[in-house]
Amino acid sequence: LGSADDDTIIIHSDTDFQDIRDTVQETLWEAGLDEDISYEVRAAADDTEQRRQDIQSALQAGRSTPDMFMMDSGWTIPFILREQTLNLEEQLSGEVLDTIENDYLQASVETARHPETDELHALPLFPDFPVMLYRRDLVEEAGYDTEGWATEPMSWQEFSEVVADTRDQSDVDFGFTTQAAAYEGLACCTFNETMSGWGGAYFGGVDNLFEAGDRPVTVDEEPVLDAIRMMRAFIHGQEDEHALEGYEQIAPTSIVQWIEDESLGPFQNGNAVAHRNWPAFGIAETAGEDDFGEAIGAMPMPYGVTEEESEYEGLGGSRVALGGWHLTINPSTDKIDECAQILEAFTAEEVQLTMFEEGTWFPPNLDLLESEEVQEIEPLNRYTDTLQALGDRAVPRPVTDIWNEQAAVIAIEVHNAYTGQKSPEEAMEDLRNRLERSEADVEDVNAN
Amino acid sequence: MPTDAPERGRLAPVVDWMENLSEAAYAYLLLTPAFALLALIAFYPLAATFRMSFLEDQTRGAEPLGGFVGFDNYVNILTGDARLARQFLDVQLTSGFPFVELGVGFFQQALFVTLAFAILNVLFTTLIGFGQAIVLDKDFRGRRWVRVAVIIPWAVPIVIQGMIFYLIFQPTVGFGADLMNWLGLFGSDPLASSQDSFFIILIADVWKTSAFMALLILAGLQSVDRSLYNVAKVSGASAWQRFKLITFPLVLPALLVAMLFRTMDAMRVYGLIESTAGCTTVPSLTCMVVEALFGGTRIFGTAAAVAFMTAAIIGVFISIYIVKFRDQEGGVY
Amino acid sequence: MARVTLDGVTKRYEDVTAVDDMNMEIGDGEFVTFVGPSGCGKSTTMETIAGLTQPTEGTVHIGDRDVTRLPPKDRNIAMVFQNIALFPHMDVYENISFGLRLRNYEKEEVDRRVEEAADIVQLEGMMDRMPEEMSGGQRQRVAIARALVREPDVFLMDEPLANLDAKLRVHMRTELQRLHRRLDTTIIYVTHDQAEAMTMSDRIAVINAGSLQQIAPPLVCYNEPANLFVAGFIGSPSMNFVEAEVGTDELETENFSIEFDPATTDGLAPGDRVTVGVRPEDVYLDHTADGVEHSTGLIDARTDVLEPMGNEVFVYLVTGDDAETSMEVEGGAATDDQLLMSVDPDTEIDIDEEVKVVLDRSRIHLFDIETGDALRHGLVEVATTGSGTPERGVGDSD
Amino acid sequence: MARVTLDGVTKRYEDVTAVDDMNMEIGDGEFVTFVGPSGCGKSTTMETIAGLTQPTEGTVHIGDRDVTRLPPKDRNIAMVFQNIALFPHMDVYENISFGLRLRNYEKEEVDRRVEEAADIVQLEGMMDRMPEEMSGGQRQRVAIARALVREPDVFLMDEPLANLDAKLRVHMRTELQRLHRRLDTTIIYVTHDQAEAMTMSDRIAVINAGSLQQIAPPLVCYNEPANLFVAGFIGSPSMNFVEAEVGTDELETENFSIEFDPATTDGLAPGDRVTVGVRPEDVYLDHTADGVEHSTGLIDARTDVLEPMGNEVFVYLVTGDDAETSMEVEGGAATDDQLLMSVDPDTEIDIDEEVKVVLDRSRIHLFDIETGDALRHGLVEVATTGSGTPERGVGDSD
Amino acid sequence: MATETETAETQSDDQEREQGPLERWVGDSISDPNRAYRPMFWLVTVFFLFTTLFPFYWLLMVALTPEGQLQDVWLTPNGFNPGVFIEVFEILPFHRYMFNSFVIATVATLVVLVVASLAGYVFGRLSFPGKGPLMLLVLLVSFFPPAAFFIPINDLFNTQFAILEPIMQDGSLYNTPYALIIPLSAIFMPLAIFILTTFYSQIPDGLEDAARVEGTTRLGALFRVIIPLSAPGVATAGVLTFIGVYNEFFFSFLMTDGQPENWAPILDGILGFQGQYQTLYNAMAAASIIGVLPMAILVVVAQEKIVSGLTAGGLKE
Ligand SMILES: Nc1ncnc2c1ncn2[C@@H]1O[C@H](COP(=O)(O)OP(=O)(O)OP(=O)(O)O)[C@@H](O)[C@H]1O
Ligand SMILES: Nc1ncnc2c1ncn2[C@@H]1O[C@H](COP(=O)(O)OP(=O)(O)OP(=O)(O)O)[C@@H](O)[C@H]1O
Ligand SMILES: [Mg+2]
Ligand SMILES: [Mg+2]
Repeated sequence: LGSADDDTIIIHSDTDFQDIRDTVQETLWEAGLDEDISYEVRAAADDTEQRRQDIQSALQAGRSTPDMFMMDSGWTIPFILREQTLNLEEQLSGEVLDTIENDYLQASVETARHPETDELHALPLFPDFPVMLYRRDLVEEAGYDTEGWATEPMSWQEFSEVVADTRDQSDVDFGFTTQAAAYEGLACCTFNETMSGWGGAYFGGVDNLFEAGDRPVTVDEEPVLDAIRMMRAFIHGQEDEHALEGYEQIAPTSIVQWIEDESLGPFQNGNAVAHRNWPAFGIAETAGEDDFGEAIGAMPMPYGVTEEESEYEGLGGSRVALGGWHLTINPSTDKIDECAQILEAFTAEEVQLTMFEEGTWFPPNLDLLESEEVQEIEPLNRYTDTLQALGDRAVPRPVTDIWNEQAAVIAIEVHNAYTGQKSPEEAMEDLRNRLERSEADVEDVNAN
Repeated sequence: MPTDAPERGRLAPVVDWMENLSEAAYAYLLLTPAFALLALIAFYPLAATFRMSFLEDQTRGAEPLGGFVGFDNYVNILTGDARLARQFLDVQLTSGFPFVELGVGFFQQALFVTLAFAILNVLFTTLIGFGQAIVLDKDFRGRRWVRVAVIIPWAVPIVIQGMIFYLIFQPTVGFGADLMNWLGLFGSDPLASSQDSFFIILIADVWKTSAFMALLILAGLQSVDRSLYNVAKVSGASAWQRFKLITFPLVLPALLVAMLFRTMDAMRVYGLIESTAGCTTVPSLTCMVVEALFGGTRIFGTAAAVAFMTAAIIGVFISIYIVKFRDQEGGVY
Repeated sequence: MARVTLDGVTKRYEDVTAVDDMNMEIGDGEFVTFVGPSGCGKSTTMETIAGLTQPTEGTVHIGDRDVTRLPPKDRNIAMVFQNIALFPHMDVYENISFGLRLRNYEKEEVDRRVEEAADIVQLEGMMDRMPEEMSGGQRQRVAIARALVREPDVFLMDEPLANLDAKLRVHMRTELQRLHRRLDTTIIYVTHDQAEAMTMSDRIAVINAGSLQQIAPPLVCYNEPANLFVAGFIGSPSMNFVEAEVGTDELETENFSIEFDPATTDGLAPGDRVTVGVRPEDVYLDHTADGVEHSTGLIDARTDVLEPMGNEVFVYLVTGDDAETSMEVEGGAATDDQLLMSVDPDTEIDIDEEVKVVLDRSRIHLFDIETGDALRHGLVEVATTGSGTPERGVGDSD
Repeated sequence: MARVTLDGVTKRYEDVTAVDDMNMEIGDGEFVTFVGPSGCGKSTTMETIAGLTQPTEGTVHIGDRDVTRLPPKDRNIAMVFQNIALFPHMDVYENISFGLRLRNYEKEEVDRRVEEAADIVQLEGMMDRMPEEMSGGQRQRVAIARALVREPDVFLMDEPLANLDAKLRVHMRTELQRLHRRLDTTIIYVTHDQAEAMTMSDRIAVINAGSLQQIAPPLVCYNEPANLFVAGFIGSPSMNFVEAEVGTDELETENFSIEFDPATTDGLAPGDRVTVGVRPEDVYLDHTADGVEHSTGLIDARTDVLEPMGNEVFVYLVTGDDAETSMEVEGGAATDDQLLMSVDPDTEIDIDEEVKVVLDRSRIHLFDIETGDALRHGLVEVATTGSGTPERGVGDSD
Repeated sequence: MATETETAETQSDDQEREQGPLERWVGDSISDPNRAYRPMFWLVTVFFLFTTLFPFYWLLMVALTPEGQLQDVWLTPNGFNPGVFIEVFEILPFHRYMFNSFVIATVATLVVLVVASLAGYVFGRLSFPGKGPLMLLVLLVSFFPPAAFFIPINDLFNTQFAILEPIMQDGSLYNTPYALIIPLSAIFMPLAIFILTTFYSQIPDGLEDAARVEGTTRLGALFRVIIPLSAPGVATAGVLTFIGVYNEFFFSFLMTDGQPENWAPILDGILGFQGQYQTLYNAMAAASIIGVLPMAILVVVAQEKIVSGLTAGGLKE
């Protein structure tokens, strides 16, 4: 009853990948892949959670197909830790490994390595990071010069003033829309990047991201609290006693029940000034010919404190959450060699470019964004400079084997703080306790 | 399907053999297919899961489960030390009645949320379902279409049911949030509030599952021997008395089955929550099981323990019905 | 006031007319029995009175109220259903007390009445049995008791005693009559038991194919049946019918003739054909016919079949010389050369014996051969015939 | 071979013993009727034979097979249920043909048989009615037809005619007898109708409170009842019972005495108390007693109630001078100073008249006052009494 | 509640099947004051219709709203795009998903009805030692969230069994319709058993007795008399099982890889319109409306079987 004939490699992925499969296959062959090796995409649900569960049950059951999995960079490490991926260092050629080591966006590669051995277990397929979109037309009408905004981050304070002012001057209802529902996205991304922009971290800086157990929990430090207070100012305004002073009320309260799709709505309908979202989605939906076109501007995420002001290395300044997807090989597959060859072919530059052209998947080698091919792609070409600027600012979430557990708690407590059910201090205090307990649990286990 | 014609050749010995079994042996024989299926799909997995609940969680490594830890997993769940986003039972006690901190905190207790949900749900679905069934039991033109209309919510998949209510209460999309806010019943972001979401989920579930009750009660109503109504009418029973003294007691067995399964289903509510407010906003017992199992962090031991705790709670709650069944004259238990 | 009046009541089902233009007035406190062949519409008529069935046409009055559209509960009736229809979920006590509990009677009153009713139907000590744990007759008695406990304006009883043994039935009959006397309730009753119909009723309503044939006191129906149907239906075994031609001073049947002066009867002239009816008990062996004042001449016959019944013997006779032994004996429905006679069990008589019989002329009925309407009851005028004086059953005589 | 043998069959429900150590052998092709008061265990016995109820103790044989544990379908029986039990979801045709269709009979054969049966029960043209669209009697006839189409070894019929009118009942009786003769099937029958029991059965089984009282040909049961219960149960109205003390040459009752020589009877001695039984038809007014050979002396009585039945009149007499008019008239169950007499309808008699009556001594029964067992039938030996010669009903006589 | 019931009940007074409802109404309302309740009855009916249908109507509005314009949908769609009902078949082979679900649900329903009928007969009509505990055991299955079965079943169904080798691709049930039919039958079994037990137990013994005397076996009586007479109950159990299986989510996800050609059920199809960041709500809405249609048809068909008062007229007791 299986659909694939026996020599075809089956990749567990999504419909987007399925749609571009033929072109990509061609390109792979052009890039030197053995003509006998073909692959097929099995599109699972597009929802990342469901895909993870799907993969989890396949690997748990030791199924031999699919042969390869496309995994979110946010949850690849747990699979690596559970020995459900193949160590690629033994499969890929040194040359390819070098390319990955040198050319690929390092933040991304970090999430594809075994945190203890540093061995590569997944091939980054594409990275992703959000941008701040804004209505350039409205902002300019309101009298602001947007020159340089595309690459030069501004502070949140300035941002809030600009947005509030623009909103008041134009007839839109909302200033800034983002995602703040109590879901993984809050923990991994929107709050993570805001907090990072304030120089805060969950576990004391970027060095402790991938190994749970013996690391400090720093969620109740001032930068983190400030990030929350700022958001409370955005949401509730200055009447809120926990609002950070000097920040305008710019976000609708509804953001606390919004995820990507809902939050885009008002902006897409011309009812918001600024909007934070993933570019492949946000830009595609708003900056097309039929939509707002050139009126949409993009800028890096604003910052709370500058990099210098930040206590931790690599934090502060404009920060964006790192997303993106990797490819891994199913350890139970009978076609390890073929899989490895496919992976190698995916590292070819033309393949990366094709993927961007066809599926707006950023090349893991961000330098390729400057290439001519990219410059021809509407409407993304208008925003490549912003996107490129983001690469260095990407902060990965602290993915460990217990990250999902921690993410849920983080989302709840941050959400509690956003909605005002708890004061920022209270929420972060509670969060710290929960996280410490969770860290201690792994430490116990590892000690055994 | 078994044949009954004595003349039929080949099956005859089997049929004879079956006919001559004692009542008990015959009963066990006929139960075999059902129990075989249940053993494979239910009893065996449950036994395996039960075993899992006594093993340690292993978040990394190839082996999903560690060594035997006795009741540790259960104890952790009860003391609120489990690795779960929301806790099973995390009550703040107060000195005043009802001795439990209600309000926000209340809606974040999986146990209480689930129980409150189940009780309210069964209450409303029973009342509404009964009303619907009575309407559908009448003969009137267009009854068939009304019947379809009443049953259709039951045919809507849970994800879609969730989507409908999720979108209705999405401030920029639907009208629900604004309407309820304007009425002063909900806050401005109901799907972000545990309390408001609880009621949204309740409404959504009552909307869908009343049809289940209606369908079963209707079947019960239609099995009532109509001549009994004639007797009752002549005896002078008013419509209400006929309902109370004839219809209700005769429908009661079907009603009890409907309520029993509705209770169990309501106590296992998950999909609807996941597709509307999310498990972090409105935690239910099953939410916890699912999150433990699929949350990404591998805590299978805990997950198994939560599942069994959930079953135990449902079991305790359900025992009310079992007592009721026993009371039931000619009842099934 | 619980007069029950049916006015042109008709009940049609898709393809059947169950009740056909029924007109009837049943007096307050009267005991009327419906009799008629199976499927003739007795139950349907009752249901119309009870309000369980809406007549297709016509109206029903109870007392002075038009109740045609009134729901059953407002008619103040009690009914024993032919199909018994006990509430399966209630025990005997609950079944019997159902109507009382509906009316919120005091517990003691309910208990008292239930006990009394249970006593009447001899079900003491069975109060907590469930219907399924009872025998057919016991169930029927519960159904009767359920009606008895009430004190309605009208009792409707549809074959209430069908499943009871003879003794219990006699007992129940007496009890019902007593009840009737005590409460002075109107009772409408259906039975297939002629004895029951005869002894209990003030009047009998004979129904056939949905329409009323005769409604009259039992003995009138017996002695002066309105038509051939009634004559044949009432009385068991049934009346003998023979076709005859009216002569100048006799009735000429195929095998014998009967002295008769057609002038005494309106509309009859010599040469007309009529149906002659005579009951088995009005046929006598010549030597036992001493008491018969107006007997016919001797009729030659041969005994064909004897049916001993304990307290009497039915003798199937064949008249006419050429008659073979009848192939068929359909109880009472004798063909033209058959004659059924009832004699004392002591009578010495044998099969295939040649006998001579006489008929009691004062008890011979004549019917129109086409319409079946009665033309004449008794070929001679006799002062002592029971006719015309509606004697009542046992209920009245003590 | 379809002998039916019950061996110590007992059926106990939680608190009731429905059938109590029943022993009975019913011959192949015999027609046996069960009679007995409501709730005595008739239906339960039938269900045991059918295999619908497992006896608590004892065994059932059909032919030579022990069928006690055999399922009903393998017993080759057909049954008419007291509660009719039509399949509500099947029309008349389907109901009747159910058993045949189960056995995969040819369509034509099924049609033929169904038609024949429908003809017998007079339900032609109702083949596609549903049960709920029929009258009570029609339903019962469908139930009969459903049994008739089969050709089983044993027919079990539990009050099959209870809801039919007199005429139809007579017709059905004849048909059943014809069928019985034709198929020579064993038939076990329950009825409350004495006439039915008397005329149809080869033997009657009288059951009381779950145990068999007598099984004998109808006239034997009538004339020589085995005990007080049978005597009182068989015959309608019931036998008169009077307590008496045995004197040296008479029986001394409270109000009159009867000539009797105790020496002629074993175990009776002067001074013993006995129950004297006499049937109403063996009580005569002195002036009509000409034919009675062995009459008693005159007994003074007063008429209390008259119950005219059409073909006879029941006269309730009160004997003894001080007797007041009885308050209660319980049909046949006379108290010691009551006596029920049946007379010709022509007899001139009035209420509250002083009369003299005699009893037929050859028809007087004596019963043990404690056990109720019959001691003697007829106080004089008469050659012509019907006893001992099992005359058969109409079924045999043509 | 009380008033609703009373109103509705009153309607049945003098209900006559052979008269047209309108004719009846006209006739009755003139002479019977009870007819005043009729408007109340319609009021209640309309209320139920509104409450049950409104969300569904709203779903239709969502479906008709073009993609990306999902704003302020109240009584009318935001835009009008009926083409979505065709698009859902173009984006995905949605018909195949429907077909899969339909086949799986039909087979599972049959299996459940037959197996549960046997069990229902036993529990409802026979008495034997251990009946109570066994019923409780059946019920026990429903105490557990489906997730509790997940890990062992996942292992079981991915295990390769040599005996299955000839039939199944790789000897495991994964990605076959059996992988759905078997567990779903078991999961919906307890409900069906309880429903059928209740209804079978209510059929009077007299009818079963009559059938057995006529020559059926005990099972024959079940299939020929008890089941037809329990038509309302059986139809209900069937409808509930069918709908349940048709829309089942958990095991469907577990036992197939979501590919239509691998027997993925309709829910996989509906969720196929969900993207990582974005959901094609209009397509999902349209798909589910289309997906619900077979169920509506089923209900119409099944209710023909639910004939009122079937037991009437059979018994005299
Ligand atoms: N299921 C039962 N549980 C308890 N007692 C029962 C049950 N079935 C019958 N009985 C009792 O057993 C006795 C015999 O019942 P059965 O039905 O055989 O009587 P019957 O002779 O047929 O009476 P009838 O003439 O009234 O039909 C009755 O007293 C009845 O109450
Ligand atoms: N629902 C119905 N549909 C069609 N015909 C019916 C319906 N109910 C009764 N009938 C028919 O109406 C006629 C009268 O029925 P009814 O029940 O009044 O007869 P009955 O006199 O009580 O007979 P029985 O003595 O057999 O009980 C019968 O021929 C019957 O078949
Ligand atoms: Mg009738
Ligand atoms: Mg009986």
